[in-house]
Amino acid sequence: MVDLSVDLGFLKLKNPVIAASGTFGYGLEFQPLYDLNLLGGLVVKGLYFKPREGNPPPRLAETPGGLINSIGLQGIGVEAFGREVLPRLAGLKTAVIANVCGEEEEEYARVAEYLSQQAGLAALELNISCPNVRKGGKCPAQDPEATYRTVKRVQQVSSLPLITKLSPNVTDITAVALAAQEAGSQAVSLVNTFLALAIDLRTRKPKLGNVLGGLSGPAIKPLALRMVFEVAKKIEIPVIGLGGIFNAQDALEFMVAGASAVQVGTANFVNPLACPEIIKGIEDWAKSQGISSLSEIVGSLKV
Amino acid sequence: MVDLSVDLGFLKLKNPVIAASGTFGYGLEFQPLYDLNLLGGLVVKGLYFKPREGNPPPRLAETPGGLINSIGLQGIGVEAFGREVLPRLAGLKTAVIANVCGEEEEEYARVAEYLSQQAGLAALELNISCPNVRKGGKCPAQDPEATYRTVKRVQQVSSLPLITKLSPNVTDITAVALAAQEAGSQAVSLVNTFLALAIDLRTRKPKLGNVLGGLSGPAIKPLALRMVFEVAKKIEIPVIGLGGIFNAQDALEFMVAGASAVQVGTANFVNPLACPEIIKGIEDWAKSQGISSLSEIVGSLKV
Amino acid sequence: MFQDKKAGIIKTASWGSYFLITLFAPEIARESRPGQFLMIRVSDSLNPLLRRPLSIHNRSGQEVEIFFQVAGEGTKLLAQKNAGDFLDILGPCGQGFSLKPEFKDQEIFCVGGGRGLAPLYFLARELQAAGARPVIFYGGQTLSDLPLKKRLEEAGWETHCSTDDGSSGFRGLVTRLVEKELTRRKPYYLFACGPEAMMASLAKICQTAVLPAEFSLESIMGCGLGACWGCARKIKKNGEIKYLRICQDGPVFPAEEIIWPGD
Amino acid sequence: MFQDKKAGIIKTASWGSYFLITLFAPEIARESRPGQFLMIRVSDSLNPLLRRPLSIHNRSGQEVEIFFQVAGEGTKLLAQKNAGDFLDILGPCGQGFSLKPEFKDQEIFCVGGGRGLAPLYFLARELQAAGARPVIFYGGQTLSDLPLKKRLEEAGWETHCSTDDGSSGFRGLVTRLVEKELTRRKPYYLFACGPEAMMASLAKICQTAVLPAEFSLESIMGCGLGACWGCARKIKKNGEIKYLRICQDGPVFPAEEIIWPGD
Ligand SMILES: Cc1cc2nc3c(=O)[nH]c(=O)nc-3n(C[C@H](O)[C@H](O)[C@H](O)COP(=O)(O)OP(=O)(O)OC[C@H]3O[C@@H](n4cnc5c(N)ncnc54)[C@H](O)[C@@H]3O)c2cc1C
Ligand SMILES: Cc1cc2nc3c(=O)[nH]c(=O)nc-3n(C[C@H](O)[C@H](O)[C@H](O)COP(=O)(O)OP(=O)(O)OC[C@H]3O[C@@H](n4cnc5c(N)ncnc54)[C@H](O)[C@@H]3O)c2cc1C
Ligand SMILES: Cc1cc2nc3c(=O)[nH]c(=O)nc-3n(C[C@H](O)[C@H](O)[C@H](O)COP(=O)(O)O)c2cc1C
Ligand SMILES: Cc1cc2nc3c(=O)[nH]c(=O)nc-3n(C[C@H](O)[C@H](O)[C@H](O)COP(=O)(O)O)c2cc1C
Ligand code: FES
Ligand code: FES
Repeated sequence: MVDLSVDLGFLKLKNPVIAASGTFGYGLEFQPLYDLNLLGGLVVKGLYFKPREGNPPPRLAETPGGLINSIGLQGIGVEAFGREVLPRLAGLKTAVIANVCGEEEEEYARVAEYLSQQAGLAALELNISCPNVRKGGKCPAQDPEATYRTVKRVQQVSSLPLITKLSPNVTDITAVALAAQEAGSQAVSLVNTFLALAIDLRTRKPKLGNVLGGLSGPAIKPLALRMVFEVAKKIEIPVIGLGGIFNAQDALEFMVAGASAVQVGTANFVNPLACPEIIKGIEDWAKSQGISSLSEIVGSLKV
Repeated sequence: MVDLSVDLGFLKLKNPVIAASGTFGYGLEFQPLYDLNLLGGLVVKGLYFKPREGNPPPRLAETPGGLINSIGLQGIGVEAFGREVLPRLAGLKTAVIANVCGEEEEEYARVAEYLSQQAGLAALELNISCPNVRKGGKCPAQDPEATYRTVKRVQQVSSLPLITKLSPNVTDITAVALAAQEAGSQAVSLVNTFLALAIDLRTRKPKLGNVLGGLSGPAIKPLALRMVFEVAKKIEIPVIGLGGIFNAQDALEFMVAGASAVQVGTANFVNPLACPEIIKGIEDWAKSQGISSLSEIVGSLKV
Repeated sequence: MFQDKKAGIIKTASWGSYFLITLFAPEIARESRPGQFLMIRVSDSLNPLLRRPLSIHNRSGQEVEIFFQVAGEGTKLLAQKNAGDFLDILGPCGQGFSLKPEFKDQEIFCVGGGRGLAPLYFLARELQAAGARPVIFYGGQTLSDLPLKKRLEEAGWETHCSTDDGSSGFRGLVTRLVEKELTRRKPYYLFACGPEAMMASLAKICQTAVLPAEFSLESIMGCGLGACWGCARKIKKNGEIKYLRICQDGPVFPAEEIIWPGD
Repeated sequence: MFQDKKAGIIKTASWGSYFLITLFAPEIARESRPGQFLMIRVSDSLNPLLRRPLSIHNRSGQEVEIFFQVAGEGTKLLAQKNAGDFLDILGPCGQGFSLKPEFKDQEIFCVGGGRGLAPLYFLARELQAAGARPVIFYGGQTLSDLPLKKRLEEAGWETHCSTDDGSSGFRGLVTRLVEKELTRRKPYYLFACGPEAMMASLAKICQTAVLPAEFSLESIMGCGLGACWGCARKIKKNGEIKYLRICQDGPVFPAEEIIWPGD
């Protein structure tokens, strides 16, 4: 028997596969297709304190091996989430993680504080890296100091373990990861999407209503993998890796690069059964390799 | 008749399509396949002062829609280039541009100075952005100040127009572009490759001998396009756009985003006739749109 | 909701740029309602990456049909499939048209422009089964845009065709044809699917005629499951305008809830 | 050097995982020399992105042949091509084997392991045409790895086969077979292509036997034209070890110039 469970210290997952924020709705949309309890965990769509309208359509554009989105974090707000959605997630036997957003530090704190008082959440993922809603052109994860401040502030008001989600749109992602660690984050997840542009040559207009959006999918995998490798070497807290993971092999590569767990995003659209299939694939691979615990392979890249 | 010529101020090109550095050898390798005089220009492989051995193989790895390379700027050195290669390029009726490299500021200056004294070059492209040879983990183009210093230093010793080639591995590429402009660069070209990692799960080793490499090709196009758009809005000097251009439509999108000319890299491998075909495609498109001069479309994105 | 990774293609038919594919998909067939759609993987490769939404054109027994026009790379790949091939399909997605008990014995207009006819065949069959009288309006630019004309007539439904160039049926827009018909009779309800401009103008016509109507809208889709909010579009619900998901809250909306571009 | 975007496939043949494709490519055929190779686009899509290098297996008139084993995604796609399809090919690339005038009337050993036989068929034909006597050594793991055995014998060349399991010919490695044969006769030259381990061990054998030899090497390739330096590998030229381009400076190198992994 292969033990697929992974221990992040603050959180034990039954397996390393987590559905990524924004690609898995509020957690229940995939329930008609499979038993969500198969998952290592799931991260719900980003939550602001207030409801948000989101960005004007079109909100999606395809690129070679990639998808650009500019949803703009449309959402019901944290109170409606706590009232209407969370009770329905509470019965799940998988780690439910909320994705915490904010226009500025105080909003992050309010969302985190509110969620800390609710039952049913395993952790918070601090989304300081959404490229679609940057105020003044930058999100906190593009600056180690802003990252430090935001994480610190959220720590003060939250009793839940904190995963800080990093942006790839930086010169040195390890500096930001270190700042998150120093501020007390229990883990980091990386990467969020890459800021991107697609143009419709016929109309000479951007393909997205919001002009720019965030690139995800297989196209970004080699970049995300590099960043996970760099960060995992530098920090002590666990790394959750994501970016273009479409199958078990991709997921295992992230673990070999240093990720203790992985998230699966865009793949959920292409293959709604991606998560359970990746879990099964990891198990089969581990068996075939005679690996009894997945922790053996984390960071095992031979360089 | 469509006028395909583009005027960069310091340099007039017969058309906007330039073969990108490192993908076109020392300029002559494609001569058996087509007349190089069809090109708007060509940039030769990166040149250091001394010959360089380059990185250990494997040096290439494919990813979805992309290619990671870690050639490590193997090369014959600038003196051998000036002696043996340049005379053979001198007869070409296309803009021949040299790609100037250096381990530190002084080497850039020596290479540029040497090349300034040779006949046959239309401009220098300052490669301060190669991810494969970063000393201490950073290349000058990852820091506005280092960029400013390097460009300034090269300006002092070079009489040729200078195009500064920018790195996409930064938080804010416009800051670096502004630094290049301030230091007197006549143009910027962007982007160089994105730092990336590919792993062979079977052996748990990196696919490249040098561990990390630079990602190019269609996978990065939406990221490069975004950066070209951001930079072109911010600076006065012309922008040369590149990153994943595979056909005329791609090239035109870069121009609509703000590029005055484009470079074609990885596409040369997939389709050795890529450059002449793109030139033809641009001409056909311009005709079909009733566009008489390409400058009409530069930066014409409707946002 | 089912993901059938190996729905076998039983047969295919084509007319110029229009294609009809019959699939063996018992579970999806069983659950389908008119106006619902499938999310179809058109290629094993990563290009195009996303599934393509296509309406359920017909259901019979364990089979479902899709009817589509080649619009770009994805539909082109789909058009190359043959009997014996398999498709990875997800569905039935979305809410579909409302089939109300009071439709019984009433005349229901079903207006389709080009590929927009796709969901209306299934709809007309179910209307008929429920004792309503579907009246079909089928418009296109020219004769070759009306490949289903014969099929509709064979089904025994009153069918009015229009072409912009007059090569078949009424010469002019299908909206004009509907408008003309409305001066002579008053149906109970109207359903439509087609180009935005057609539906927008139809919405005005219905408003003037005080005719309740529902339209099936399109949008680029990520998941088709209501999870990504990529398909959102402005809709007026209970007097409030907000972005709703075409895939999950639609694709069919009552005429008065839709905000048309340019409104 | 030509890029032929529409080289028509005249016929194909296959034996398990081995495939032979005959292409109509007059210009390339005319210019080809043994040991040179083609860069072949295996798919119109972006995956795999790069062309695949395959040796010119044979040339006859306006036709060239390639012979390959499925190794991964690219060769798998290539294996699916049929007569009547077109391939985008670039070539002839590289320098090929050296054909020296003094080979006339001499015995020349041609040693191929598995798919490594690919360039040797063309080579043997040219050797024969030049009045030399090719002696073929063809090794594989098992009988099914020797699909060209019959073809070689039909060509009338002395052919020695080996399989690891003894299912055909000599039981054991083809290098052992060559070694054995070298105790009985002394050829004038040796050419080889196959797995690295085979060639490395052959290199030692030739050194001991003071037999001049050339080997065809492999490497992942970007351009195939000498432009990218992606295929480089350490080679000793004039006593100096440096990275040379397999595509342009090779793929064939004299035995003594090659630095074997582990050396
Ligand atoms: C609920 C729903 C049901 C549909 N049912 C049918 C049907 O039964 N028959 C049929 O022929 N078509 C139908 N469509 C439209 C069909 O989905 C698109 O034509 C198809 O996705 C285009 O894909 P492509 O790769 O061929 O073209 P692309 O190259 O992706 O695009 C071609 C053009 O279509 C636009 N487009 C892309 N995706 C969509 C989309 N999801 N919806 C609308 N426009 C899009 C693009 O912006 C572009 O202008 C439906 C769409 C929706 C949303
Ligand atoms: C000059 C030259 C001539 C060749 N001639 C022949 C031939 O005539 N017949 C034949 O069957 N094969 C030949 N090969 C090998 C052939 O090119 C590879 O098997 C093929 O490129 C693998 O591509 P793939 O997509 O199927 O596999 P991939 O999935 O790309 O790779 C499968 C395995 O092959 C390795 N590989 C990938 N590309 C190459 C490459 N260019 N060279 C060597 N290994 C590679 C990978 O690292 C991996 O281990 C030749 C190679 C070279 C360099
Ligand atoms: C449609 C869409 C919506 C997303 N919304 C969020 C979000 O609300 N919060 C967040 O932290 N990340 C969001 N992301 C980013 C993903 O969680 C993930 O970081 C990114 O897509 C890279 O992973 P992938 O390549 O597996 O998709 C979104 C991504 C997509 C495609
Ligand atoms: C094999 C290879 C070698 C390269 N060598 C150089 C180089 O010497 N100097 C340089 O400035 N850029 C070099 N580049 C980067 C390209 O010039 C270009 O910036 C990058 O590949 C993005 O463009 P593309 O997607 O069109 O290839 C190289 C790229 C590749 C793929
Ligand atoms: S397509 Fe994902 S929510 Fe509608
Ligand atoms: S493959 Fe490009 S130099 Fe050899």
